[in-house]
Amino acid sequence: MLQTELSPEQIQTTKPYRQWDMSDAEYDRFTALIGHLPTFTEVGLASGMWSEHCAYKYSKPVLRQFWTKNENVLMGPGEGAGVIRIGDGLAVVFKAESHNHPSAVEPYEGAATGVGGIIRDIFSIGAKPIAILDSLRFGELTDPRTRQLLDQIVAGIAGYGNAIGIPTVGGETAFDNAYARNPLVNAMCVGIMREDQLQKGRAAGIGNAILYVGAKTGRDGINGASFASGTFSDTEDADRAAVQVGDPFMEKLLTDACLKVTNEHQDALVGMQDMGAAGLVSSSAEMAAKADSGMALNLDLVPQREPDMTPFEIMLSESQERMLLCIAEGHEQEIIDIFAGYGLDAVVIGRVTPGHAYQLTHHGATVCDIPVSALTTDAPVYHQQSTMPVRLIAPADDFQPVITDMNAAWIELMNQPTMASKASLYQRYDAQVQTNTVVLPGSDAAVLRIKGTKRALALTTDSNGRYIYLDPYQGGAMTVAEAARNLVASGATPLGITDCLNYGDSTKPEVFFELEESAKGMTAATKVFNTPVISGNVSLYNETNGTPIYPTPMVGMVGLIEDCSTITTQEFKQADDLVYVVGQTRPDFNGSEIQKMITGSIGGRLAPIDLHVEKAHHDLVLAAIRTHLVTAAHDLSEGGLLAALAEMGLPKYIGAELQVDIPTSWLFAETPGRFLITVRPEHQAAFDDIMGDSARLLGRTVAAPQFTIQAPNRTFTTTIAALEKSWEDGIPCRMK
Amino acid sequence: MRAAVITFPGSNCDEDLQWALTEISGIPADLVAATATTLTGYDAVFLPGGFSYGDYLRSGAIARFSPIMTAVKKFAAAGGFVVGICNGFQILTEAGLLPGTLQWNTSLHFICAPAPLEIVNSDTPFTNAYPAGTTITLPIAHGQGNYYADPATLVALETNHQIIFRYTDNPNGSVHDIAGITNAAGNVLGMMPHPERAMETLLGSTDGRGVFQSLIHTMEGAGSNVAN
Amino acid sequence: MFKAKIYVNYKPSVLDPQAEAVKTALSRMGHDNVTHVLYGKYFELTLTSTDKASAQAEVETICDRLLANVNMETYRFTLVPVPVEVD
Amino acid sequence: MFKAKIYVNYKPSVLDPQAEAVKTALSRMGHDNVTHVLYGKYFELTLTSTDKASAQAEVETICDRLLANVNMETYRFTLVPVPVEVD
Ligand SMILES: Nc1ncnc2c1ncn2[C@@H]1O[C@H](COP(=O)(O)OP(=O)(O)O)[C@@H](O)[C@H]1O
Ligand SMILES: [Mg+2]
Repeated sequence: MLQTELSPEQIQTTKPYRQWDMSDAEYDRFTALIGHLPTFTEVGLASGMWSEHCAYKYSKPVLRQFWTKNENVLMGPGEGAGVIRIGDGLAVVFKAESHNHPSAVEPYEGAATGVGGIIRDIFSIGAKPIAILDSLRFGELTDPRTRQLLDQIVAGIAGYGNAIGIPTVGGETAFDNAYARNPLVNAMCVGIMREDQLQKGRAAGIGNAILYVGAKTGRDGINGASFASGTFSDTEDADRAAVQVGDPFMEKLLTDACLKVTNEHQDALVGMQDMGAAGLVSSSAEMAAKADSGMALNLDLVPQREPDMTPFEIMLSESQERMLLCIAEGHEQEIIDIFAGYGLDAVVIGRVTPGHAYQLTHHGATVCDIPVSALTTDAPVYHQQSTMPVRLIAPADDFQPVITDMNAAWIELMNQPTMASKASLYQRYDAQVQTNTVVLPGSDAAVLRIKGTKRALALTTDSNGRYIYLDPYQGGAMTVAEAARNLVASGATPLGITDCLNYGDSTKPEVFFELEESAKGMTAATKVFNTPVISGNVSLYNETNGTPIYPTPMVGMVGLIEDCSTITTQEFKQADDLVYVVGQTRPDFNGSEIQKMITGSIGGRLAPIDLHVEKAHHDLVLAAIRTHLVTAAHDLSEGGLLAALAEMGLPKYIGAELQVDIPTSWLFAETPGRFLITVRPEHQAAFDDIMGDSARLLGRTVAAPQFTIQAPNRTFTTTIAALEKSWEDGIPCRMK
Repeated sequence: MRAAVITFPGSNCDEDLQWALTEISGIPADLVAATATTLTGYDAVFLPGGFSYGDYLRSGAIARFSPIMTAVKKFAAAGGFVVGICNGFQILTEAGLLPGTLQWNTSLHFICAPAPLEIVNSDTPFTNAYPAGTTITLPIAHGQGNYYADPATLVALETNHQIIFRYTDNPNGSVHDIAGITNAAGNVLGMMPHPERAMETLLGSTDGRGVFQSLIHTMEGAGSNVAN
Repeated sequence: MFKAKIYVNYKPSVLDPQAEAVKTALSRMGHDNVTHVLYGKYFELTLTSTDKASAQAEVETICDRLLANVNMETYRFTLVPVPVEVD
Repeated sequence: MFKAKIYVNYKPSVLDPQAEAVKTALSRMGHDNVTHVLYGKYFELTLTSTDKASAQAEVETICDRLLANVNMETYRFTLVPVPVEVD
């Protein structure tokens, strides 16, 4: 298909860039930066590179305030992924990424390629990927479209992760109408490497080669960030922005080959980056920018799957399973041979050049000749207006549940899709390949041992859009606190976080307020828990019919367990253990699962969270775990104390007899900062010594498979069998 | 005793198997590329789990044409011990070294879960370390583990005691609850569950060790089995 | 009664890793003269409908909603009358 | 040059879980009048062979060895000559 491109003058008058989400002011800015009227290719590249996805033009002012560095951080945000030292000469590498929009349109491939993309970020740093986690949000399962999205998104994650041989070890799945047509699909990947193998995405050294590796380029997802189909072509529009299809087999080979290059050919490798959003242009321009280099590429050399691709299409295609390497001059063949050994294409498509120009040739003509900085560092940054949403100015009254039948309410609560067992979903993921997974999905955090050491890593993802909807600042802080609590319950010291900031259209001042305030809350919490933000991702414009999703920052946190013998799991181990609760329980029901269950919606204020008290509790719990006093630990979150109690008793059918001095309805309260912990009776004194009055004895575990709870207002008994059935049926019965 | 673990493009349990053999069972094991053409020097050959050649077309369908498979067939014909686990089992059936086929699980979903198994025949080179009648639990992790064979083949499998492992709670629709079989000669084993994932207390189970210990017993009893 | 013979395959612009894999395998097996591979799905549905137009419409719905993913795949089908057996 | 149109599907005696799933989904969607579902694979191979008999033999080999698993699947194919373009 031949296409006559508009001339620079025609572009100036007909303004096709508007349809690629570039404003007139941005066009003028770009023209001034490059010093001439941009060609069709040039303005196309700018529209991709200046999109929110690549330039973070709306979110940068927010991201800048994140706390990103402590003594263990080897690399913070800005590269493919962040890196934290974990001792023994090793480092952990992690990052999360959202693939919400592609998954809404094409759930299987959208989710699969989301997983593929985040894996490339990890091995581009030189790390071996060891785990995947997935954080998912859906509308209600009463909607057939939601059921299909859930089934296909899980299938896509499984299809990619299982085939490539990286275990999917954890995540979260929650349901709320706010996500009805806009599911959230966030994937996190974790890798391990030796500290000295750290690799950066830079193209330095005049004359060094730019090597294109992996799958051929097709017209897939062209300019996924800003392309609106049907805008600049008269024919074959429907095929233009073809769906990206993942090929995990190709990615497995690519991973192995790239790791071989980083491990064994350090002297030849100058830099490496994956081709993600805005494909070849973003990877190449960013690699040049980071090294302050110029770059010249010959697009005729780019491996192409389809005939007659234009420079615009070649540069902005988002075909999957591709990497860009900078190779020291003279070493090209050595590296090409490695890829050939894995059956992969590797082609020198250009060189690092003197100066700072970004030059592209196609069929003998120069189609782009502009400063690298015009695509990268000089992209605009906008300071958005921020307005407090009306709902926060005058919140609804506090919610207090009136519960007549505790037994029935508890059983019904366990059946709510957000609370119910996710086994029917995560059993579709291979959670054990690589034989490191000590704690499988179904617990607070996944735990993976590190072969050849005594150490283990604990991993979790957490988010709670309801809380942030009610109070962005507190909710942001609570999200980080919950992640830390999940790790602590497993026996791990939190190390750092990655995030996906999922929000609505941030050009709306109310949405920007949510983004800004929740980031502030997260920042406050990261400082208290000593968990710097080392990587992350932003996804804006998540709306259903103009209504934004709940503001939903997802926190992926990684923690370190120095000694595998202190790994702690949540299930009751035996009868006659003492059951303690750590932390105060208050009547906190706003934004809770019980409020949602009873009223069908959420509202009210959040009580302030005391981060320092919570941190103190974390330290005490870890101290007790490390002295081997704790037989089980579980954090309290959605559904409160009773939900946690059920989850602890179910796996081994061990019940409990507890006495509480609060009204029974408070057992559903979601006051943050709490744990349930069990201790052998002979360790009672030692445990009390450590915990002081931060822990309260509630009772003990019993062999009978039922829970009996005595409160000032009533006593009730619920069988594990009833809870289990309700909990296990929650999702499968609604999927039929 | 020395073992070869074949790495097909797309295999992903090869290193796990090597770890289980070398680090835990004390059997030195090398990774051997699918492009290799000889298995000289090895006493046992393992085909690992994973998605060889992406499992495109049918699982194992493309892998069976790898150069190494000619050597594997020769090795098996000479009486050498060959073990295919998960994708390895699928490859062995496609290659005709084992009867039957593995088709989609009836749920059409990949299943990763612990599977209780009855050891049906503990008088084999792969199971003699397990007391007769034992039930063990090994992880399964597959989308296509639903064993199918025509009625005549099933009769032969039953009468020759070639069914080695049976699910006690059939997860995938396999005929006769079959989880693992040998060939008629008894030196080639295919099984869907992953013994290499059940080798360490830290990871929750050591039920898989018996497969490797059985081989060691057998080899010690017989001396090196294959003259190459 | 009608039998619908339905062909579903990827749009030409969409990457088909399976077709690629089959092609590579064929050339490794020595079948170098196979220059192109298309890999699709083939369904036969038997419908009890007695009226061709309504069968046609129904098969179209079934393809659109279930058998094909219209984002990435195209389909075509033929309908042939099936003699109803008399007992 | 020839184009081979190849159909691979399960033998009638083998229960096909994928076909079953399609049938169940159809009846859940209200298409109760679909009484039978066959779920197969469809390939088109383009061969440069100039001689029909040899193309025939080659496609048969390809089907037997790679495209079909003869334990449980059967196949059939047709060969059509493709006009070679002249430049
Ligand atoms: N999409 C998913 N993928 C993998 N594991 C999941 C997924 N959803 C939930 N899980 C697992 O189910 C368990 C319960 O999840 P959740 O209730 O969110 O835990 P918590 O509240 O302790 O963070 C966790 O072990 C989690 O890893
Ligand atoms: Mg938890």
